[in-house]
Amino acid sequence: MQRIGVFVCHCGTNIAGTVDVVAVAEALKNEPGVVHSAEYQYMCSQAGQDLIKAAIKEHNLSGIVVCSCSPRMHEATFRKTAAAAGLNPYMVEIANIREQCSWIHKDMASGTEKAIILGKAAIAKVNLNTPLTPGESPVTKRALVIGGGIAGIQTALDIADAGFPVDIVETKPTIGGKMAQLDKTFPTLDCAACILTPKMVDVAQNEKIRIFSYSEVVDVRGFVGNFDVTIKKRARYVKEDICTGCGLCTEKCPQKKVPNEFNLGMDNRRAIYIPFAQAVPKVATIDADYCTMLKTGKCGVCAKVCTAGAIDYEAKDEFIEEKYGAVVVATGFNPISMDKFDEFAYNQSKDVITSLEFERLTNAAGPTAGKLLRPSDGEHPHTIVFVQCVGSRCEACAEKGKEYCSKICCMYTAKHAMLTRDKYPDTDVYVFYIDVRTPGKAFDEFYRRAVEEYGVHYIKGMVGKVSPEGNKLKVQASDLIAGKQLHIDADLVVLAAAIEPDKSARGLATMLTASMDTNDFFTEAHPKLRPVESPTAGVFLSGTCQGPKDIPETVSQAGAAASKVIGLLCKDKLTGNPCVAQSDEMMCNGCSSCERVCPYGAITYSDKEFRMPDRTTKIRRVASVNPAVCQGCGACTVACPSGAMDLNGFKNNQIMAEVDAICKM
Amino acid sequence: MQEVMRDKLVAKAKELLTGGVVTRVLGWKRGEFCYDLTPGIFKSADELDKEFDFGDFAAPNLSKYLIDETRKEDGKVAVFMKPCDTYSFNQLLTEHRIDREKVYVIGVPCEGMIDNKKLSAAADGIKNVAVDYENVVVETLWDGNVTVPRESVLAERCLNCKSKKHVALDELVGYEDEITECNRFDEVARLEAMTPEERFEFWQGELSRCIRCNACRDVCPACTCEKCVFDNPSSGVESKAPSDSFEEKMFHIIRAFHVTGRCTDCGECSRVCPQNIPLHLLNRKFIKDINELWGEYQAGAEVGSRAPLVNYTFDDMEPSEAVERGDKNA
Amino acid sequence: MQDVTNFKPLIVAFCCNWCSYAGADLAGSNRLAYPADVKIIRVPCSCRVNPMFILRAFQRGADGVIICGCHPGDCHYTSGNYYARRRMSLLFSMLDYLGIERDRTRVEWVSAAEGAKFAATMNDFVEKVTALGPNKRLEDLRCKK
Amino acid sequence: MENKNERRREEILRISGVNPRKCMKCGKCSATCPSYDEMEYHPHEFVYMVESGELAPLLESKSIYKCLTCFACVERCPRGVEPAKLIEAVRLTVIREKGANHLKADDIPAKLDEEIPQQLLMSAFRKYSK
Repeated sequence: MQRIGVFVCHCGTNIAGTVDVVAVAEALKNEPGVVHSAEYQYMCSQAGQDLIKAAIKEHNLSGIVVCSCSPRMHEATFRKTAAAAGLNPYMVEIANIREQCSWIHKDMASGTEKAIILGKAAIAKVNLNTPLTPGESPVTKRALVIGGGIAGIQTALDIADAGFPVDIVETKPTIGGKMAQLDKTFPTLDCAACILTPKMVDVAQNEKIRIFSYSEVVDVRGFVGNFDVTIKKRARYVKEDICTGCGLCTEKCPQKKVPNEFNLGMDNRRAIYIPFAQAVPKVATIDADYCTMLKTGKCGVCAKVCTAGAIDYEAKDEFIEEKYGAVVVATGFNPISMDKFDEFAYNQSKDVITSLEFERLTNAAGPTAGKLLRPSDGEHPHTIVFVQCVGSRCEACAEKGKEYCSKICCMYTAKHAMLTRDKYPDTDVYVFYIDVRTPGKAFDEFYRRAVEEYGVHYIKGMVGKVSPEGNKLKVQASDLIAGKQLHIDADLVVLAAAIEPDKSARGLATMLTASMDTNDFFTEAHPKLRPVESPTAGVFLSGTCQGPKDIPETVSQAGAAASKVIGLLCKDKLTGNPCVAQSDEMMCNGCSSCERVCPYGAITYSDKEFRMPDRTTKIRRVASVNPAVCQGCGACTVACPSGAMDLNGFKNNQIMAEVDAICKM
Repeated sequence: MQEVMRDKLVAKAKELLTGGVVTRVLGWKRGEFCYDLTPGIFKSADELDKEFDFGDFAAPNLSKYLIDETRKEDGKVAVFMKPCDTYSFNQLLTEHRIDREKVYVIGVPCEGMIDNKKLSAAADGIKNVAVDYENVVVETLWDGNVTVPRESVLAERCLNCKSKKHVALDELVGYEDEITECNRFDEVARLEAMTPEERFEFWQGELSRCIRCNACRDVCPACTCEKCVFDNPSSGVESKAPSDSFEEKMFHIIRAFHVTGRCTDCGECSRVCPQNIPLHLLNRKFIKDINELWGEYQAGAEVGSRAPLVNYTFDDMEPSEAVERGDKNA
Repeated sequence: MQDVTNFKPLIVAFCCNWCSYAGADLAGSNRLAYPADVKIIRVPCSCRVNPMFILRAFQRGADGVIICGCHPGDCHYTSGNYYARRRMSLLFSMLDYLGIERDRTRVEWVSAAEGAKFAATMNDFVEKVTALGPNKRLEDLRCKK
Repeated sequence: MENKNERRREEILRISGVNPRKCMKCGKCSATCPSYDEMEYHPHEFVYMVESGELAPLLESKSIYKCLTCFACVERCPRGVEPAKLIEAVRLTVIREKGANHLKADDIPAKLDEEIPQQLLMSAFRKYSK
């Protein structure tokens, strides 16, 4: 049996004005477990707190009920008071007799009656309280950033700047991501490489940052502050520490017919290659799918020409295990496949291209050295049609497109149209749009400039059909304002393909137990108030893996994610909230219902041996909750059919006891 | 017909036992009467010959017994399953209650099972029963042979059979069949169309007969908790007997709610109820609501599917709308 | 026979800590009155409300039970109220199916800023339950004094 | 044909001094126009048709004479496009293509009359000599 002390606060006249506090203290005196009952002017004052402390010692109290204002106001205060008197702070319950009683009722009799019932409910609950101790866990002071695009780069730089070591894992042979493939950036039109490559160099030179390029995360275990991660470093057949990046091998390699993914297959590279001139790390990589030596054992040209002796045909995949305190996901995006959009003839004509391909066509380091030439015949195009929202806002057909707006297309299309008109004023440029969305600093002005200064024809309406005829592309479109169908003979059609999260994100989310929405974007812990944190503690989100974003937004989110990581890594120990779920293994069915509703991935299952009353052992699958990850929502407790899952601080029997106390009138 | 099938099954069971594929067979054995087949474990050809039975009374769903059987160390168990039993089996796999590796599922086709309560009502003092496609001929103690149309004594769940297709299988004895069209929600819809007073009266009439024997819970292949909340003193709802008019409602609401989204509508609860309470109408109400509110969902149709109550969409209906939704139809 | 005109219903309100309990506090701070018949139980999230708690309240004599949580999309735990919404849809529909008066149960989304909505909701709910009279169909007579 | 249309378009733009590219198709001009119901083509369409060179139907349309020159569209346009001026320029183009209404400085003395206010002549000169 508990020894409970009841403390009724007058709160000046705030409570005492409509509640007979003396009568409340008197009525609660005889409740089960209550050994002491008192009232006082201001319980939260120093004198009031001293009174509670003295009573705890004098009456050897095991729990206290404070009838006062809302627990949202002073629960923390009274918990500290209890702790100072040697009582476990979680043995304190508050009966809210101010906000939910005295302030809303005018009649003394009913106010007093209700206050007594609320007090009884709190007493009934304290009777079932158990002392709780928050768990502590150490923090590994190292961060992992998954993805080496601009989001990952910025996050890593910011974390390293605060003095913490950071590892970047990038699947490609170089960091840089999509931004490295872009030509100019809106709305200022500075060249992407000019602003990105210095940052890449910063990453390479930063002593706190390690880059695992050509690598992927294959396993994640543990929880916030204590992640155990396995990274697979794929064999690149070139010793990274020896290769000087001179590029001789990439010139001599006889295998010349490898589609160059950096230029989206619009030209070829060798089997041994460096993706682009400013690659970081600037190290060659052998493409095992194409290398004659690796496939047939006959060639070895690169090894012969390499003066540094960096080529190693015997290299194997390496697995690196490392501990991290925080994980930042920065896996980025890809344009969706255009295969299903037959109406735009993407697969029929080389001259129907995506916007990312257009970036490469206008980039000085691209397949045409920056000259805008048709991929089919290398001629200069005179009429270019841009089509916006290809696959974006496409709710009807999930296989084809995406229901959401890809956000960046309006702006980059304006940029492409403007740059084309700027370099080639003899070109007619049409942009077909559903809406032009330009919410950003200096964005609308940018778009208006394309229309007003550069004379780009913006036409409200969509392109319905593109059919190649001879060396022209017949474009059939609607002009909704003029209310007619247009027929344009175009030389080049550019599709603003919707963007989707990188395919690697889904598997990663499973490993991290981080939740995703139906479009495979990572879910944030709170859409407004915690936009860079995943609901899974210790996992943070940076860039387009969370939703479509342009570069400025990505960089600010990357910085925000970094600051959250720094905040976490600054701590030596993490103190948990003890009001977390707990599974009774003896009752657990192992059905996984709780695991499925847990938004934090705090629940795991394992097979355990149980000694049965008949002296046999039985192996059962049972749930266990990681208290460092659980946030205490209680969704699992209701999903659990057997009642094996319960929530500390809000246990089933505690809430039932409150219900009973309220209903026992 | 019955004998032919029984012999086939026995032959199959023997083959698996002697071939060492399985160490035991879970099937049906003769009860005290010809119409009360019960689950049984057979470990030898001899036991099979003596006790194994199959036919129009092989109603028990054997899937639940696999929880204990697959936790035993001694090899694989073969089990006979009618199409609707396989749904329960899949649901238990989804919930990780059964080790699939330790089970050899033999599908048996089903043309519907006879409800022995209906049969007893039609013919008193049953001594023996012969069944063909059309009729059931009952040899009685006192009234000689009584012939009734087979359909008139089929179990309700079989008259509204949802599927004749086995959704889990290692081997099939007999023929393959399809998912059937049925009107199993008609009775629920009839109740929904009543006034609240009429509904209350209906359910009070039904549920007040409950004697809390717990047979519905014990037979239910979804009610497989290690410890049932009704047996657990700390759950707050522990109770062994209905002490007043509300307790039985509370019991039945909680029982049905606990299996929501996991209930395959196998109908075992109503089959075993000694008081003839149509318990399946509670479960079917939940299934009907789930189908209408969040899209068709058949528990056990596939292993690993996500039950509706551990799932959500952003634009689910509000509870108030969900409750009032029926009014427009009524 | 209870005098209907003097009937004071007993209402149990489950409020989530982050939105609705704070909304109730705001109603108090703004002195927005609602009947003393409403007694609030604090839970971390609407998804903590087990159907058993609701049935228990009815069993022990509550005349109405209301569950308040954050608006869909605003849950402190991101998804809790979505689960609560599904569970309560089924439970309330079942109670309706058994012939229990609909107005005895309700789910309402009340944010921390909606003190006025909290008070208005409680006033309306108390009015509706008062009109229904005492809860007879779900009461456990053992526990009445 | 193509050239004639382009010349016409340039002439309209020159007379009106309007840059139709500035239009962002919000429709406020049409929303505010008191003659809307009388028109086949509406103010925003005038602007769009001039911008895209769709002049023939516009020049033939009666709509251009329904414009009251109340300048509500000019007043309300968020981009300063001034549709009324454009419409006036279209009207002038139509009239001039019929060879009428072009006022040269030399024509004025013949028209001088004591009854006619000089201001009227000045306005006419400004308008018809553009």
